[in-house]
Order: sequence, then C-alpha cells, then structure tokens
Amino acid sequence: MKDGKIQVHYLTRVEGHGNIHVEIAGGELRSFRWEIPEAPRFFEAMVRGQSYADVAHITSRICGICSIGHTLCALQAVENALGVRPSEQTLLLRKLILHGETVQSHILHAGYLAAPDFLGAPSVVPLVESHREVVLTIIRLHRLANEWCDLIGGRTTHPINAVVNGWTSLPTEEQLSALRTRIEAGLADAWAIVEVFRLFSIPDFRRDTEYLALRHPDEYAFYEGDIASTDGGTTPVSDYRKKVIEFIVPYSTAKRARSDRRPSYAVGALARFNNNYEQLSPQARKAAEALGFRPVCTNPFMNTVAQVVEVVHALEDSLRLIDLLLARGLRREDRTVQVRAGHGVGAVEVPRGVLFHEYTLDERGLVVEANLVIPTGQNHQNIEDDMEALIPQVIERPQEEIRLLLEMLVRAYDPCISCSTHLLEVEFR
Amino acid sequence: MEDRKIVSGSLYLPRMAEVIQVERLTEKEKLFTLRLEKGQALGQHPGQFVEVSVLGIGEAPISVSSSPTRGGTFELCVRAIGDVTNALHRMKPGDWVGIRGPFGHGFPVEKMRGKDLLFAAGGLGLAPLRSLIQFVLDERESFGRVIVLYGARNPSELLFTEELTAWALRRDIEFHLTVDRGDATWTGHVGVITTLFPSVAVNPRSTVAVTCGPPVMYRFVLIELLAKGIPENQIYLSLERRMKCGVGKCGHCQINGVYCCQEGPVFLYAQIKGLKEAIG
Amino acid sequence: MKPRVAIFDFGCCEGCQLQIVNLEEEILDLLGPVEMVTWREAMSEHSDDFDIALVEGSITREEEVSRLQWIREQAKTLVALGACAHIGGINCLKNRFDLEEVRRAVYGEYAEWFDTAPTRPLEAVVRVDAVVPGCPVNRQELLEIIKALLLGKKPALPTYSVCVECKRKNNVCVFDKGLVCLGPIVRAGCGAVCPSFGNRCEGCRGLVPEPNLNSHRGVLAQYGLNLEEILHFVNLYGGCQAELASLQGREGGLR
Amino acid sequence: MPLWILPKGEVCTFLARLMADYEVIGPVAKDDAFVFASLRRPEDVRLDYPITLQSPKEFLFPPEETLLRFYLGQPPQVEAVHSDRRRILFGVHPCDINATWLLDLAFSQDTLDTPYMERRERTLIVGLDCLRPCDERSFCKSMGSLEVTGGYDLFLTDLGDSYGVEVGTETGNELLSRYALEARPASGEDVARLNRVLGEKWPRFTRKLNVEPEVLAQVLELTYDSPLWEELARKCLGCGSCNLVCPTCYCFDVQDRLKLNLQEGERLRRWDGCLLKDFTRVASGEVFREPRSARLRHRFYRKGKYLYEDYGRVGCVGCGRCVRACLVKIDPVEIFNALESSCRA
Ligand SMILES: Cc1cc2nc3c(=O)[nH]c(=O)nc-3n(C[C@H](O)[C@H](O)[C@H](O)COP(=O)(O)OP(=O)(O)OC[C@H]3O[C@@H](n4cnc5c(N)ncnc54)[C@H](O)[C@@H]3O)c2cc1C
Ligand code: SF4
Ligand code: SF4
Ligand code: SF4
Repeated sequence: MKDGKIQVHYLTRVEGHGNIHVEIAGGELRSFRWEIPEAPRFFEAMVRGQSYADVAHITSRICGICSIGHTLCALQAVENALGVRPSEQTLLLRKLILHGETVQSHILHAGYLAAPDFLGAPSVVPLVESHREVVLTIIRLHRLANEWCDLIGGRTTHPINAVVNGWTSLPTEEQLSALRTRIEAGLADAWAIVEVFRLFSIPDFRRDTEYLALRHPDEYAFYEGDIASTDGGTTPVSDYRKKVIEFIVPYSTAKRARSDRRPSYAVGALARFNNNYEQLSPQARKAAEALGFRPVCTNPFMNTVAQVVEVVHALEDSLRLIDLLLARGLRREDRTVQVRAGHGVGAVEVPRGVLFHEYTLDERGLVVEANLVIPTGQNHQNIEDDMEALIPQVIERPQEEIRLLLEMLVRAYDPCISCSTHLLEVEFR
Repeated sequence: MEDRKIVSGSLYLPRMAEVIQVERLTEKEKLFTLRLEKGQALGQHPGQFVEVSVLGIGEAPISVSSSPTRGGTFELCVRAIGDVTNALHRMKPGDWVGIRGPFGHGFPVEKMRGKDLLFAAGGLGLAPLRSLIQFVLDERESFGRVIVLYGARNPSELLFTEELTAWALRRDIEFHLTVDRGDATWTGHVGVITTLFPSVAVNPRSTVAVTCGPPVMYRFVLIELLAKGIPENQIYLSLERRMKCGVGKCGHCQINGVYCCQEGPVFLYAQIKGLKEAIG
Repeated sequence: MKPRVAIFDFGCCEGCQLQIVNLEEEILDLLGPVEMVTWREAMSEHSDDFDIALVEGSITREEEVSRLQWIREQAKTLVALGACAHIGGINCLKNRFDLEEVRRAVYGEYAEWFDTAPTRPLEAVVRVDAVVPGCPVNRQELLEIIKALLLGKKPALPTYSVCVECKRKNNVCVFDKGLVCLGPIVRAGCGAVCPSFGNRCEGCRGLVPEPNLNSHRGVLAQYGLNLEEILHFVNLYGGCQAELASLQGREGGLR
Repeated sequence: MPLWILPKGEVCTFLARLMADYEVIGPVAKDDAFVFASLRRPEDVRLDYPITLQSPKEFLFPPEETLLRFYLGQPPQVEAVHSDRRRILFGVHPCDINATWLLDLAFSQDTLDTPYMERRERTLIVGLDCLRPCDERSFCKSMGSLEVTGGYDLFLTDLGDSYGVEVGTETGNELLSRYALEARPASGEDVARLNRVLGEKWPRFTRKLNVEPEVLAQVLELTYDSPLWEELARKCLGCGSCNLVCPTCYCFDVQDRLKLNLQEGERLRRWDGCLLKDFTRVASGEVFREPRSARLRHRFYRKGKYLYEDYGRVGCVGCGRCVRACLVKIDPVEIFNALESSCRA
C-alpha cells in the first residue's frame, strides 16, 4: 500500500467501541491511532458516598464480561480497607468462580471472536455451517463455564452472592461434585480446542516489551499476589501506583498506563504466561508444549494462544479447588465485619490482565475516594506501540490485508473497552 | 397395596375443532364457524361459553353465539383485543383451535317458554344473546313477544348486519336499533341503548328480560327494566370476568363469593343483586 | 420473511448482549426464526435494514440522542434491553452529582474535554415497544419477549412483585436473615434470583406498576435504614425512575 | 382404630423402607427455617420442626406445573401431562392436614381438577401432632384445625421416646404392617400416656379469635364497608406474599409457552393471588377489584366466608404463615377480632 487511510470505525467483535486510524503516504506511515470513543461512565465518581457493602455490585457493572473479576477485586480492596481477611472457604470459592470466568471469557474470545479470523470468516455465524463440531465444542465449554458461575455466584454476569467477607449462599456438596464431573469432561473439550489452535497459523510478529502480572508463591496467580514484571522484580499491590503510572491522551476516552520503566507494557494471558509459566498446571504445560509455545514470548498475537493454555489450566486447577472444598465440607460462616475508616487496594487477574481497585472509606464505611485501573486501559499504549512497529513491516501489503492484520492485532488483546472507559471521554479538538 | 381410584382424562385437555369459515363482521370482530373433530356435537345451551385455545398463545372464554338448533357446527363471534383473540383473527379455514366446554349456566329456555322476551344488547353483548335469539326464532311458536333492543357505538360497529336486517323485516320480532353516534349514511335512531326503552311497552308480569353488554351498561339498563316493573327474578344478565379455567377452580372470575364461570355467566338479577362486585 | 434483528448499545457494561451469547445452543435455535443482521460485539457483518432493534444501555451524551432516534426510525420494533435502557440502571448514580463539579473535581485541567449529559433511559428519548428488564437481562425472559414479538403477542412483563416468585421458590425471606429487600415493590420476572441466592433484591428490574412506596419506606426504616440509606437503596438502579414517571405523568420512584 | 407404638429410634428404618417404594416428602431444614422436600436420606427428616415456609400443598398443587404438551400442525397434537409418582407426605401437622382436606374439596367438588386429583390419589399422608404452638403467630386451635378427624393415613403423636401411631385408613394400616415392622400394638399404659400428652397439649394453645369460625361469615357480612379495609390497604404492600404462602390459597394462572422452533410447546399453570392487581383484569382493561382495599377484603372474605359457604369449612386454618410472611404484619387474628368488636359496638 502506497497512499491511503485505513479507518476502522467501531471495530467489531470486541467488547465496546474502538476505532483504528492509520494514514500512509508515499509508502510511509504518517500517523496512526487507536481511539476509544466509548461513552465514559464515571464509575469512580459514582461510587462516592456509597456504602462499602454496595461497591462490588456497583463496580461489577463496569463490565459485563469480567463482572466477576470486578466484584472480587472490589471486595478485596474493601476488605483490605476494613482490615478483614476472609476465610479459606470464601477464598477457595472465589478462586473457583474466577476460574469459571476465565474459561468463559477466554472461550468467548478465542472461540467466538478470534477463531473466525483464523478460519477466514467474518463471524462465528457462518462457522456454524462450515465447522459445526468446533462450534459445538466451543459452545459446550462456554455453557459449562457459565453454569459453573451460575452455580457458585448465582449468576454468571454480575454475581449475586459474593459479598464482603463471604457468601450469602453456598453450593451444596452434591452440586460441587456434579460440577467436578463436568469440568473433567470439559478438559477433554479444551484439548479439542488446543488441537484446533495447533492448525492455525499465527502471524509472526515480535516486539520487545514489558509484561506485568500478579505472582503468588503457591499458585499461578489469579486471585491475588504481588506485581511481577518480565523485566524483573516484584512490587506489592499496595504500592501499585509506583509501578503503574496512568496518563491520558486526548483522542481516547480510556485512561492509559505506562510502567515505572517503560513507556508501555502489556497485561493479560500472555503476560501471565510469560511471568508464571512454571506454575501452570501439568496439563496446561503439556498444552503449551503441544502448541510450541514457550516463555518469554513477545508476539502479541500469541495472547489468544495463551488464553487457550489458561483454559486448560483453569479447568484442571478447579478440580484441585473443588477437592479442597469437598475435603473441608461446606458450612455457613459468620460474615460480620467491623466498619471503620480505611484505605485498601485490591488486585485480581481478570481474563484481560491485572485489575486494580482502590478505595478510601470514611468511618461510616462510605466511599470517599476511588481509583480503578483496568487491564485494557493498561494495554492501550502497548497496542499503539505494536501498531507503530507492525505497520512498517507490512507496509508493502495490500490495504485490506493491513487492515485485517491491525484488526487482528487489536483483537488479540481481547480489549474490553467498556471496562477501560469507565473514566472519561475526550472530544477531538 | 390397595388400588385407589385413579382419575383419568384431563380437565384441561381441549377437543380440537376445525375452522370452517371466517367472516369479518366489523373492523374488530370476526365470526368463526367451527366443527369439532369427528363431527361431535358441541351440545351447548344458549348462553353457555367455551374456552378456545390457540395452542402456543393461550386460551380465552368466548360465548357460543349460535343456537344448538343450527346443526353440527357452531359459531363464535370474537373481538380482536388481546393475544388469543388476535391470534384467532389471523386464522383461516382449515386451521384448528382447541375447545373446552361448553361451560357455565346458559339461559333457562324452558322457563322462558310462553313468556314475552325483551333482549337488550350492547356492542359485543349481542354475541351471547344471539344464540338465544336464534333458538327462540327456531322455536318461535313456543314464545310470546320477542323484542330486541340493540345498541352499538357507531354504525360501523354493528354486528351481524344481514341478520339484523332479516330480524327487522320479520313481523314476529320487534326490533329496535340505535347507535351512540351516527354517521353520514345513518338514518336510524341515535342515542345510547336506554333511549330505546321509552318506545317499548311491555307487560311486566309476562316479560322476561335478557341483557348483555359492556360493564358500564348494566346499571343503566337495569334502571329501565325495573322502571318498567319487570320483576327481579325475570331479568337475566350475562356477565364477563377474567377466567382461566372455566370450571370454578382458578378463582379469577369470582364476583364476591360467586363464580361467574360456574353459576353464570348468565345470572338472574335477583340472584346477584346483593353482590356488591357484580354491577359497577 | 424472517424478521431481521439488530443489536445496538449505548452507555452500559454490555452484559445484556452477553446474555445472548450465553444462550449457548439456543442461539442456534434463535437463528432459525430470526436473522441477525447487525451485532458489532459478535459479527463483522452489518446492515442498516432491520425490523427489530435490541438496544442496550442508557443515553449519557447528547450526541447519542440522534443515533437513538435514527434506530427508532429504522426499526419496526424497538426493544429496550436491560436496566440501563429500561430505567437508566446503575448509570443513574451519576445524576446524583452536579456534572460540572464532577468534571472539574475529577479531571481538573482536562475538564474542558469532557462531554457528558445526565443519564436517561431510552423511553425518556424515544418510544419503546418492549422491554426486557434486569441487570443483566434474564436469558429466558429475553427469549420469551422475542418469541412474543415473533408470534404477535403482547411482549408482556409480570406486573406483580418479586416476592411472588420468591414464595413460589420457597425461599427464606432475606428480611429474616437480617437483610433488607426491595422485592415487595419490584417487578418480578427474574425468578427472584437474588433472594434465591441469599441476597437482597436491589430492584434492578424497576418498580411494579403501583408500588406502595410509602409503606415500604416505613418497612425499611423499621429495619434500621435511615432516609439517606433508603434513597441510596431504592435508587441503586432506579435513580431515573422518579423522573421518568413524572415525564409520563404517573407516580413512581423516590427522590 | 387401634393405636400402635413406634420407637423413635426406628423412625429412620421405617422411612428407609418407605423410601424404597415411595418418594417420601418430609420436613427438612433450610437455612434457619424448614421446608417440605423430597427426602434424600432418612436422617434428614426433622420431625421437631415448628412450621414450614410453604405447606406441603406444593407437592399436590405445585407452584408451576405443565398441564398439556402440544405439537402444532393441522390438526395440532395435544396431550395431557399425567403424574404417576407414588408419594408419602410425612410429618404433616394438623393445620396442613385440614388445609389439604379443604383443597381436596375445592379441587373435586362439581368438577374434578384432574392434575390435582391424580397427584392426590397417589399420595399418602402421615400426620404428626403439634404438642405446642409453632410460634406466637399461629391460632390453629381457634380455627378448629388443631384437631384432625380424618384426612391422614397414619398419624403420629410424640410420646417422648416413641411415637403413638393412629391408623386413619386401610391403606395406612397396610403401610404400618408392611414398612413399620418395629411397631407394636399399644398397651393400656401407652394409651394412658397418649391421653396425658393430649391433655397437656390443648391448654398450651392460647392465641385466639374472639369469634367462632362458623360465625365469621356473619361478622364479615356486616363489615363489608368497614373503614378497616381502607386503613389496612394503606399499609399493605400488595406484594402477594400472603396469598403465596397460604396452604388454602389455590388460585392459578394459565399460560402457554412455545419453544424457539415455534412448533412445540406446553401449557402451564402457576400459583396466582387475589391480592395482585391484574388478577381480575380483563382484556378491555377493566380491573374488577381496583382499589387495594377491595382485594385485601376479598382475601379475608374468601378465607372467612366464601369458602365456608362453599365447603362448610372456613378457609383459614390458623397456621399464621401469612402474617409471618407479611412485612407490615397484617394479621388475620387482629383483623377478625377488630371486625368482630366493631360489630358489637
Ligand atoms: C363468559 C365470557 C364470554 C365471553 N364471550 C366473548 C365473545 O363471545 N366474544 C368475544 O370477543 N369476547 C368474549 N369474551 C371476552 C374474551 O374472553 C376476552 O376478550 C378474551 O379473553 C381476551 O383474551 P386475549 O388473550 O385476546 O386477551 P389478553 O388481554 O391477552 O388476555 C390474556 C388472558 O386474560 C384473560 N382475560 C382477559 N380478558 C378477559 C375477559 N374479558 N374475560 C375473561 N378473561 C379474560 C384470559 O384468560 C386471557 O387468556 C367473553 C368473556 C367471558 C368471561
Ligand atoms: S426476600 Fe425479598 S422478594 Fe423474597 S419474600 Fe422477602 S421481601 Fe419478598
Ligand atoms: S431479585 Fe431484584 S435485584 Fe435481583 S435480579 Fe431480580 S429484580 Fe434484580
Ligand atoms: S389465611 Fe393465613 S393463617 Fe389462615 S390459613 Fe392462610 S396463611 Fe394460614
């Protein structure tokens, strides 16, 4: 392509609205932008004055896809502010439902949204005819994940019963055992998806960047940990502002972030994979091997593949969590907390990367101040930097091909735009 | 173990009936001619109703508007007003509906024999009365005078216009028609139905009055009937309530303690006069 | 011809659209009687020619008004999908503040860049033919509404309270568990899902047609809520209802 | 019929044998309350329960049930749904036995309600006497329903270390001889003990109406226009909970549901309630009981008058479930008493 503009207005098959603008003149990249025009929703302002007990249900509504992650992150932050550490049972159930969301979201992305790109289809609809078996496997896994979240959380989107310091209802042991059986069957389906992904040819593009993810001494971190970086070192979550530095660009309604070291960094499945590969479950590591996938991988297109590996991990690790729960037996627990003024940060690895919630509460438990740092927001700058590196490498190709590649690049990050625009909107001036 | 008596069949299972003919009467009403599966007779008494099913949409109580004296089919006159009735209006000959019933108490025709009959129908209220009127006309000699008062909101809402013309031409029926509001072509009487009463003289002792219409109508018609000296136990009303089962179980149609579907829909005024919920 | 369905979103979390994906195999059944023509979140295909528009989200910027009006003009049937579209939903929390102040307080030097308007549910802007309430919508109810449209039935919602469904499910009332609940004044249809999972109904489906707000306010006070807490509770999802009701000349909502 | 004695330690064995041949529905704990549920293990049964949230009505007349299934076509195929489960309702208290007796009448008089009767005829009832009021809300004695004169196959009375078992029907007798192998005929001493227990029971039930249930109809007749109805309506939330928990409420709504293929479907019925405004709404828009006060009055009239006139037994068994469920505590005892005293005034 020599001259012209690539405009992707309202990128499809992502959650939320995003535009891509690229201008090429004389065979050279003139300008490019990754814009987020999504309506801003002001959550940080909306939670002000609300009770600590309502914060999770409010912030859950930031994003329909990772509502469980937002709920858990808000609860964690509030509990930190109140100085509460929930029981082991509570934590096990939280980890279990978070795995459910990871599977649900990754399957949605890898299966429904990204797979059509690799199979040359505009959406999953035509695949129903052409690749019925694959589609049915995807649906089966997606159904499993949703019913799993329904069981633990009452509802897969905007969970009901996860509250500060516990749960308002518990699954029965029979229900958990039945879920365990289904997850075992789900593992077989996950392997079928791994096989499908082995056949896909993933664009070969690499760019060195920093990958951030939570790290926990005992497990492949999802629910909690310290902030680890592929550049080395860890930062406690309470100091996240030292590592994660937010900033604003005028053409995007979403806040962006850089790290203390680099102008951009990436979070998400690939970042977790790169940081915590050693802690993946045995089958997940086998899946990675089968896919010829090793850390540290700097190809952003591989994020989707990392998601597939994490699906295997989440399924297998859930068997462990359920066994622990069943061994302990489920019982009702006291959830009462002492309300007090305080400040707390929560950090959870949601499907798209690490999420931070930070609240200051007054002595009545009402929110005085809130700050939310969303994974997609953290990736925006990295996406733009990837574009800057990618376009010159492919600038000789036809416009349509460049456009598709750029779309695929953005989609590989599985951007959740409604999440990242919780904050503000910028007009073009 | 002792074998208990086992109930079989089902109260809620409809019989299927085929739509034989559909005739548009007005913009909102159509007349359906139906025939039960295997040519069974419906066996209704004038004034009874059936529960009509459009499977997948629902069930609605509809009066049978044809007389049992008129052969193996029966007719329903239906106003399109909600889910079931609109679905009925979309039906064509050859389509099927479900029928339960006939249900309820109709008009006590035996008691009416030999009496003068005064019918007062408002709007769609003619639908249930028509079955009795047809019955009476088919056995004309066993009844006294037959007076029919019928009112509609405007000429385009008149039902059964051909039949009305026929009635008007018959010597053995005193037929009076009115509309609330006329139009350019209307040459007849204008005014609500009560304005027809002054022109009819009756012998109250030998007259049985029968009325059906929208809820607001009853109160005014009753005033006229009572003013004519017709005794309370010679006035019949056909009432309408929400119904789900048609057989006195679902509770919806209760008028105070009385089930409209079972003890009615045809009531003797003397019977419901004391019911505060009966007439608005 | 099959009805052509398009899905649109305004300010929201897009969780309601997700419930369509969450229909799983039933989506395939749905694709029998209808044709999906526009659904940005899931398809690259796109068409401006549609019969049924499912619209998610609330209006939170002036520029969205004309887009909604355009959708209204194209669509034979416009369905408000979810609490944000139906009653404004969680977005109404924004309306508690003076927007000027918020912009300045939160964004300081950038305040000038931001455009925002008070949250409005769709019905405050255009005519809405059917509603699927809830945050998020209940998948089965969504299907029932779509089926009703296909069958020419009224897309009717229950007019009774969440308590009715709660009792049908034999739940322990959460008032007996030390919580407070909006169930008695909120429209059923969700299967009382929150009380069924031990939590209070927060009113995401909006009020019943004739709520006895006064009496229920008394109940909440009796269970220890002060006026501010009552307002926060009733207006968690329903903060726009009072305004919408007065716009439509009826009673409803607490201010 | 003769009295039998079943040692308490043998109840689980009895249940286990029953469960091999029947679905046994008994009281079990749910959170801090009790509900009737299909027993999974005999030891889950809680015969010490005070009262359940819903009465066992839900197993005879479920909250939602399929009446018909159909497949559209020309002509459509329709079939009724039948149930053939053999069930035992185990541990049913006198109020609920009396309520069931009323439902039996309502669903069989004039026309048999086949779905109910099919279930009822395959259901056996093992009653369990109440030796003390379940809580301060109940007023069963006053409504004449602390006493049971029939309506059970077996009836248990707690005698401390054993249950006295009365046989109500021939089926009950067979049940006892086939499944309660450990039961023995009562001795004279057992009978004396039973009489002593019953003698102590009655005085414990003190909450009461100031009017005999049979006279309620007359009281109501005189108080149709009482200002009390308006007054209550200001409090009443209209939520319908009272209807939905009452063991003698049996009104229902019927709806069709089609599958997405728009070809197959079912017709189902669901519990409804006369307190709900749309209960009397007709297609033209009229609501025949428009003000809340009229709906509230209708409920009390049904309990105190209409059902009595139809079936010779008042429609309230005094279980107190409605007032327990009511957040503004609209209480039949208070209402009936207030009406009664307004009549005397
Ligand atoms: C005894 C009796 C005889 C009737 N005869 C006729 C007749 O001959 N012609 C005619 O057009 N209409 C008649 N109606 C009224 C007719 O039943 C209603 O218009 C019809 O039920 C509306 O149903 P729908 O599904 O179209 O409306 P919707 O509003 O969708 O009704 C939903 C449901 O509500 C109930 N319902 C609503 N309105 C009524 C009502 N008015 N009466 C009883 N139940 C109602 C029904 O169970 C119905 O299934 C009669 C009603 C009764 C009670
Ligand atoms: S929990 Fe809420 S919805 Fe359920 S009965 Fe109680 S008040 Fe009603
Ligand atoms: S119970 Fe209340 S808050 Fe929960 S889904 Fe239903 S209406 Fe919404
Ligand atoms: S009216 Fe109340 S006390 Fe009487 S039987 Fe019904 S629920 Fe029990």
